[in-house]
Amino acid sequence: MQLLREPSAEMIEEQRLYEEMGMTADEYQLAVKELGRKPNYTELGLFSVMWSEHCSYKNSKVLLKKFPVEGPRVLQGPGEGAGIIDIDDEQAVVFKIESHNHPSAVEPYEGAATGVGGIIRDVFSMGARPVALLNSLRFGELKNPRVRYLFEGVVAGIAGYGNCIGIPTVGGEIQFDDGYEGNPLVNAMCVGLIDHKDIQKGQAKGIGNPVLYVGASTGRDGIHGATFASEELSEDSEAKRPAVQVGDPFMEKLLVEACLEATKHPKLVGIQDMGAAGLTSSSAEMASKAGSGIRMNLDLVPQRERNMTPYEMMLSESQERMLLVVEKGSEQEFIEMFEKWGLHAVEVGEVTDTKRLELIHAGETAADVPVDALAEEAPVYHKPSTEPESFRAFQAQKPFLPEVDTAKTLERLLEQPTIASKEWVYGQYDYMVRTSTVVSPGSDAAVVRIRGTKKALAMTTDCNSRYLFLDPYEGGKRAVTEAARNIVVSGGEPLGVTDCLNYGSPDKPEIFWQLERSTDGLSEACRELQTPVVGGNVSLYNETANGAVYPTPVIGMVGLIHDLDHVTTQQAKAAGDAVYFLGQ
Amino acid sequence: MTYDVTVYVTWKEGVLDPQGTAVTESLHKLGYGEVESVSISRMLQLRLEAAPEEVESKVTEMCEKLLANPVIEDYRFEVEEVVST
Amino acid sequence: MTYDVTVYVTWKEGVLDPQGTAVTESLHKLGYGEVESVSISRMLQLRLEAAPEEVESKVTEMCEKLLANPVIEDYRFEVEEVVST
Amino acid sequence: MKFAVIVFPGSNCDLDMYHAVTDAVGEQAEYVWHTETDLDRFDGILLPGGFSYGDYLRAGAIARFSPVMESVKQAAAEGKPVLGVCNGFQILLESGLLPGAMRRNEDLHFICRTVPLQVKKADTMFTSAYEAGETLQIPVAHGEGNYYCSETQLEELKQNDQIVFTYGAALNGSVADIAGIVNEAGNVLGMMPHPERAVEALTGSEDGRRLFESIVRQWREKHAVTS
Ligand SMILES: Nc1ncnc2c1ncn2[C@@H]1O[C@H](COP(=O)(O)OP(=O)(O)O)[C@@H](O)[C@H]1O
Repeated sequence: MQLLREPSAEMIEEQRLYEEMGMTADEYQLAVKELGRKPNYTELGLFSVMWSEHCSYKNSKVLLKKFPVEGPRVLQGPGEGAGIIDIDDEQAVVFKIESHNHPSAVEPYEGAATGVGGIIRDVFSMGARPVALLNSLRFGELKNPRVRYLFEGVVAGIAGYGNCIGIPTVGGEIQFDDGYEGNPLVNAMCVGLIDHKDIQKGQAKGIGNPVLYVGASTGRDGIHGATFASEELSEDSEAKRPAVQVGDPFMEKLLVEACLEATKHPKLVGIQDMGAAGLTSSSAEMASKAGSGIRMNLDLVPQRERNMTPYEMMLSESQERMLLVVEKGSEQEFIEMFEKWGLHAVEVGEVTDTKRLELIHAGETAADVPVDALAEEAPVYHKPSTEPESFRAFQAQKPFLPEVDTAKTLERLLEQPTIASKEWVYGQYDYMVRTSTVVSPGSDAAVVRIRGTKKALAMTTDCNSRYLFLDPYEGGKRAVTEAARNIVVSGGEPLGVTDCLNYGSPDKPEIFWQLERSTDGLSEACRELQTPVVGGNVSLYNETANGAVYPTPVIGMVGLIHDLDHVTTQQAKAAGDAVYFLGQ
Repeated sequence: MTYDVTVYVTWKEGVLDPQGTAVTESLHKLGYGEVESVSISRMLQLRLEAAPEEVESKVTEMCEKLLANPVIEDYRFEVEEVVST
Repeated sequence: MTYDVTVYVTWKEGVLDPQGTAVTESLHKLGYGEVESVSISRMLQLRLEAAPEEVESKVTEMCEKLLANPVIEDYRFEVEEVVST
Repeated sequence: MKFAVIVFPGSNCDLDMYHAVTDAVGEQAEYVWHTETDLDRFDGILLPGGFSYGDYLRAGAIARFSPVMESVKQAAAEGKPVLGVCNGFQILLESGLLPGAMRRNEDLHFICRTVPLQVKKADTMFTSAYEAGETLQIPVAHGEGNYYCSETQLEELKQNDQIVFTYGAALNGSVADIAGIVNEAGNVLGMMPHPERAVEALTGSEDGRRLFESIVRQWREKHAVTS
């Protein structure tokens, strides 16, 4: 797996080695221009991951711009680890959803588990205490044994991570449909609580401030995970095995507690988790946001394996790692604080004024790249879009009323795994830990009370992808309105949305059309309901040889219940109660 | 014929073994600083009936399908005939 | 001296191993009816420094204290010297 | 009455335990980090649930060596009430304060749900507010709650009347459906179900509250404290 000798900058150009890293010739040329010279192997690696769809949103940026992102309660919109919305009394809710589709297709348990781990880090790196987890899952039909294996593994992985770390998994949704065979969708959402004064940003400010590395050591796992997430699944996906990581929820539990203590420390300057593209994205983004640079000595990075190269260290996606910037002179205080939790914090570099990411390895400069080129100046594409033939055919269909035997049809419907009880799933999740779950899985939205107040949060994930397949615009609107209805009937005022856009390849004009139309629908509904989008995630290239998945923009919505007396559940309460029908 | 098969399932190189790390640290705290590393994996003992020529292929199949997770684990096995007494 | 020690922690006789039972059932469902039983044990690979005369006693101690639970588990181990090259 | 809520690396029901004792029962509690070695200031010791050390190796196996455990043993020897719930029970087993061991649940799945729990023994300092034979609704949330002990050990438990709770219906494979046991002296209780999650109607059940009230009542009687 390890390269004996890395190719030179010239070889990279001549043999078009950038293509192996998922870069086009134009992108390579752009990197040369940004750098003012040909990138070496490590530098090319930095560009390739930072410019992957997963990190740069290069194909989806034009669409995300349409979302309403502002509102009177929004404290933090898209751009940071997670969005933040005010919930009065100097408190706020922090939430985000993220996909881990491709790793879960290859290794369901660890893929799903590390997906949960990643979204939790996004929330506590803002300074918030994670209080609830949700998920949204799509699989093929259960009659296929491989699908059963994936389904059972994913559920066990979500349970394994969430239960161990002690954050209740309170809700979610599952759909089974042939359209997802071979490419399941595994989206995880985390909700956290924060006091306004504790809100953190991932910024590397203050020239000379030390950069601390905390958490698990870096191994060769998950190298190029971000690019992997930006490709279609093929036979070789199995061969890309090192792209799958094993999670360590115990380590993350320690990180949650230690980092939350760190975020209350006045000398913390910035904190960010090492998610996709690990050390590269965390360091480049923190520096870029602050208008600064970072110099790191890679020899100091804790390593799990021998002889790791700068390329491998920078691209590793080993889990449970965080990067912190603290005020100069306070590093020892932080190191001791982490020590108390059994974690080693290591000073690996410092903030500079060069606006460059400089990497030193074995006494030499291994990379020297402008941070903005990595974080901001990724190419942006507006891919061609075509209305598919199938859509016109659907539209042309005449409405008709089928003859049905109501009783039989109802029975048949209830037999469908998508509609049947999901107790087998949520019975494996500890949905009660922290003893604040007021409405458990099994109702419309989950409700989690906020201790010490009369308030509670309602939360749900929703998306009916069959509607979206038939009509992405209308279906997009419905995904949002369904979520809002679930919040409202649980007693909550909808506050805002996080979304996870799961689609096929944007390089196909019909798929790009789906993306365009459905994000238009989502935007309109969010605008109408005044539920701004404060964060989200895009997962494209969800395709196999059999084609793309249904367009599946999963909506995660959070609502505020002002008084616990307003909580309502979906269950019938007593015989003789009246039943009303509302709406059209 | 009856066989006793022992399957050893170990982590692939480079895969994180959090259990092993936790046990190493715990041994250090207990005063066993001389322990450099611990890796934790599993051993399966199967007893099965099979024709001599198919034992190996059957067990390989079972390993690939169920007993090991080829994405993150390696396996090897030893076969021993059970001599009825 | 450096040693590689492999510790096998197995279930005491009479203790039902839920994982072994589950795997046996799964193998049956996959069509491997010929499998009579499966038992699953933990295998720990330790690398440690020790004087030749104390390896055995050290490892025995670690097993008794931490690595095996004497209420339900038995253990045995193999020691191999690591020859430096 | 003042309780210590012991926090091991990986404990995650410490918060629930703390709030059960303070908010619901109105007594005092303090979190105690596993490296502390002095528990003299406490009247009762609570070992909460969670995944100490990730449950790596065996649930409770590593936590039992935490420095605080020596003091827990001492408190137990002094006759102070020691309650271990879920992972706390597993730690009590691993450290030998209670007999037996835990295996993975029979069907290998984690089980989270509220189950009927039968009070087998109401004359302990933990259960005096219950009636013998009463059925409670208490949540369980565990992957390794399948209690094991040998047949002779089981006979002993029965003879000494140490079985305090059993599951109302078979749940996880436990020998004799055992859900909770006390030591011979009667002051160390280990149980898999979570009474601390059942102290408020808002979150489902209040049936666990009387367990804490029993502890407090007996302490008050013993110390003749009036409040
Ligand atoms: N993946 C999941 N994780 C946790 N809870 C789930 C999951 N899937 C479904 N649930 C819960 O099961 C209940 C029913 O789900 P579902 O059948 O999707 O109903 P609905 O269409 O009303 O959302 C909901 O309370 C939901 O939170």
